[in-house]
Amino acid sequence: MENGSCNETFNVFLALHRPLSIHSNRSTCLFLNMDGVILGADTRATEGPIVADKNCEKIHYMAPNIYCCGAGTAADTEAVTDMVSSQLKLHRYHTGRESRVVTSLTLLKSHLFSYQGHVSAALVLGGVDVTGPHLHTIYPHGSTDTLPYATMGSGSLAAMAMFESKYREGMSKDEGIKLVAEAILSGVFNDLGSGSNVDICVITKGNTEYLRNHLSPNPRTYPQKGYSFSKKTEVLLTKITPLREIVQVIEGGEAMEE
Amino acid sequence: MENASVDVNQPHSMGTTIIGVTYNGGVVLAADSRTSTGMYVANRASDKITQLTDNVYVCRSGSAADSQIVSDYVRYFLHQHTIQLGQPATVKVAANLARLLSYNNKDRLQTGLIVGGWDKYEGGKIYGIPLGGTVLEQPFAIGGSGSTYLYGFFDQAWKEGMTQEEAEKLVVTAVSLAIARDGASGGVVRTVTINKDGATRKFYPCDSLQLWHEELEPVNSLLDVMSASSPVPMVS
Amino acid sequence: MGDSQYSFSLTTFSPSGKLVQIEHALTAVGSGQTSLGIKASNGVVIATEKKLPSILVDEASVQKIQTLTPNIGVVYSGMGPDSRVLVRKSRKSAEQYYRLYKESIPVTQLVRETAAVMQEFTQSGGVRPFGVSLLVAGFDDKGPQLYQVDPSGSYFSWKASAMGKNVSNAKTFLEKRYTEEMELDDAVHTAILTLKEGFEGQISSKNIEIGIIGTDKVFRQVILTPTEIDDYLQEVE
Amino acid sequence: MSIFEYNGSALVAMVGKNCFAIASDRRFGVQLQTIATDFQRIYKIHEKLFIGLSGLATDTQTLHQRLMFRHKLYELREDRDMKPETFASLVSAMLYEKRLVTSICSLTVFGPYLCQPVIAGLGDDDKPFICTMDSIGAKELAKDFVVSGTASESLYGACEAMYKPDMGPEELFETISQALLSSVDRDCLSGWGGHVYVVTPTEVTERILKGRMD
Repeated sequence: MENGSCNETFNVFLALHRPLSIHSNRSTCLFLNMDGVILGADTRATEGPIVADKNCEKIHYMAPNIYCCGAGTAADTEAVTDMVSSQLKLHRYHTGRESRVVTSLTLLKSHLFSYQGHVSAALVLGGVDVTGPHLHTIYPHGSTDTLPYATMGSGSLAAMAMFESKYREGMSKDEGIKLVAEAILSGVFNDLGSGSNVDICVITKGNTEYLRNHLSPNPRTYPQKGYSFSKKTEVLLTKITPLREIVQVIEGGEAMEE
Repeated sequence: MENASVDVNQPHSMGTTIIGVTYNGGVVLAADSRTSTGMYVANRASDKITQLTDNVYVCRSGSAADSQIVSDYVRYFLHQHTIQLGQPATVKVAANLARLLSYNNKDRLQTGLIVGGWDKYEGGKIYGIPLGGTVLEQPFAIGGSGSTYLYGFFDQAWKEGMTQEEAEKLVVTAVSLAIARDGASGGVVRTVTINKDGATRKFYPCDSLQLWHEELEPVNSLLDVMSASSPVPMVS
Repeated sequence: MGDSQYSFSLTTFSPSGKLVQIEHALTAVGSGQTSLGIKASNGVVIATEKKLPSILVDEASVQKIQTLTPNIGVVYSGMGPDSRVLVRKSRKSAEQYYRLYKESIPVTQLVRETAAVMQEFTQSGGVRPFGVSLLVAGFDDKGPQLYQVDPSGSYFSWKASAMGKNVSNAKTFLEKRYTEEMELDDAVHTAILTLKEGFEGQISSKNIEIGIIGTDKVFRQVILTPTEIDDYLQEVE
Repeated sequence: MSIFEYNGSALVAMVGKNCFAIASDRRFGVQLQTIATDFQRIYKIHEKLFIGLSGLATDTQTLHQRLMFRHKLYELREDRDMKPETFASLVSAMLYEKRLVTSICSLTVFGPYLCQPVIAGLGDDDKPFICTMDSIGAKELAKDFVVSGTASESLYGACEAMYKPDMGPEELFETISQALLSSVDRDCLSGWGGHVYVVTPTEVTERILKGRMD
């Protein structure tokens, strides 16, 4: 995106903002036998060509029964999902009922539409409500789709290839998790914008399982011994400030006079 | 991402084929099912025929976001109108609401619509609402990127006073012709038939469509392409 | 409140230095149904009587105890409609706090915000003070807390308090029964006993409401099933 | 040249065992011209909470002033210090506020703060917390180290190689200092010495490092 396929102004805009772009494949959902939705995402966040975060969380909480995967500019996906989840919470207090997926969908799309694509959040919204399981995709301009399986982000092509070849109707929960994990992995290994671990979120009627780092195909390793620095850093000035002890004031003896 | 073809940040739009025709007793609306972002097919089974009321539907083309929000508003206004009136809204009212929104926001919207339906006063009606917010009452209307391939076909094939079966056959043929020639149209054909008895939705999967000049049989595995007899898929 | 036609405040000082509107608001609270709260060593209970104007009203449709955040609940005495406005505003400001800090709002802060709203309505143009007093029960890092907020916008932290029609009897009763070591279960028991003081008619699970918050920091409204409340009443006899 | 590179900066924070360190370079320049070599980029919020601001110096100072104001207000209102996590959320919210204003208006309105903060603090139970975010407030939490500024690319490399878990304060100081100094040596826009804070539950050690002056 940064390399010239878009016009000059847009380039400047990106350079100024340096958004931590989450480009990833986040994918999903199989209407399971057991009536549920599975969301998946990788955990890489990038800033241009730099890996900014190796283990970020891209599956955002919307409501106890609704979660949302976000691709695009990290600050936007985070802000927009947080904002809508708070609106949903207030709405739940007022109505005393479980939130519906369509409510979240409408809130998200109308916000994104009003910013005409400038809030760059590409979302996969999934959840189970009183009307059953739902899966939607939401594009930055505010259009939405409803599908039995969906992918978003830079790894979406790789993930969609897996879904297109292996998705069947009425898969079981375990088959579903396996397929979603495979789809994410195909992004992790074949798309440069995706990487690190696989997060999964399984939502069924009355139950949500968030499997953080369900798979870690690329574990973090640290040097065992580390470096021994032959030459110590030259310190010009040292100032040590002892921190005030938190003293428990025990009352007793003379009482304070008022 | 040198190749802009899969830039997912492009607006989500529907290079489309949409059609509405009248027949004696009602209307038939039809659309393909491809939604694309650049060259990537974002949804191969989308539904571009959206319900507005029990007796009015709309075919959407152009920016997906814009056409969705316009039809959401029209539906909302029509529901209000229906409650206040105490009877179903006419197709003309629906078309006029869509036109007002399209016209008043023409500098911000990229969407062309075909509104079609049936009401007891005027029977089956088709209204085309192209980009600027004009409204045109037409015996048939075609829209979207695929429509360029269909004008001549419709001049030849559309007849006054067709039966429902003839009309349905005509639109499915037309959409399949456009799918064959237009890269931005594809997938399946979806239709809705609206007449005095209500609305009936139909779905024609891609393997049920007629094959046109040099089109290949749909296959489940790419390996089958190699063994296909005719037409020759790839001549090296 | 700007240039509105009613940009003067309806709450103005009388020559004796009183704000009569606020005193009237307190009278409205005083004639409302009795509510009370008790802070126990490991939690807080709030309770209220729920007398309905007619037996024909569906009692399930009336909720006098409300949740503000997962760990804060509230009950009112006075005018129900006014309380709903405060509940809505409080929930909203709790949510705003959460969105800013990603941390749930401390009880004192929420009480302060709510009290500020009530104060604003004693000074702004074109409005009248709220005809309610609130008892706010919460549990946060600072432990169990119970606050009472009045129409003037003043608020205090209480070990146990009561308000509404039966306030003096209830307070006297609470003063007698309250101990620092009291645990939540005893507090619920005491709350029901206090409500029974001066309760007109037979007390039952249908005409009182109870909310508790314990060390799990989750406020639960009407946790007691009819049978459970009946059990407590049985012990009372 | 990006406006982020106008003044030049290098910032890094690392986690040790019950302690953390945050370090910056000391240069303040205008493009390639060095103006000062005793510039303060790391600010103390309270005894166990520090924020480093890289990027355009004018914005970092404005942002710092606003953050101090908000933190003092919080202290007065709530009678307690902010937890590092809470403070990070506040910074994130303040940065994102500026995002939406710019993107809706076609006129040039004041844009985002052109800086990338690094936050480091000791939380309850003396658990170290570090985090960084971009100029529009996308938080990035890390268990090991975070970096920002014009030298961030070399800092990533140095820290990836030198960091190991559970270092004590002394070893942590040596590691962060070596990482900082070696990284700024490959960045024209930052350097001229270093400034390191090592914070343990009992004391804060502030050191000025000697570095190349070219």
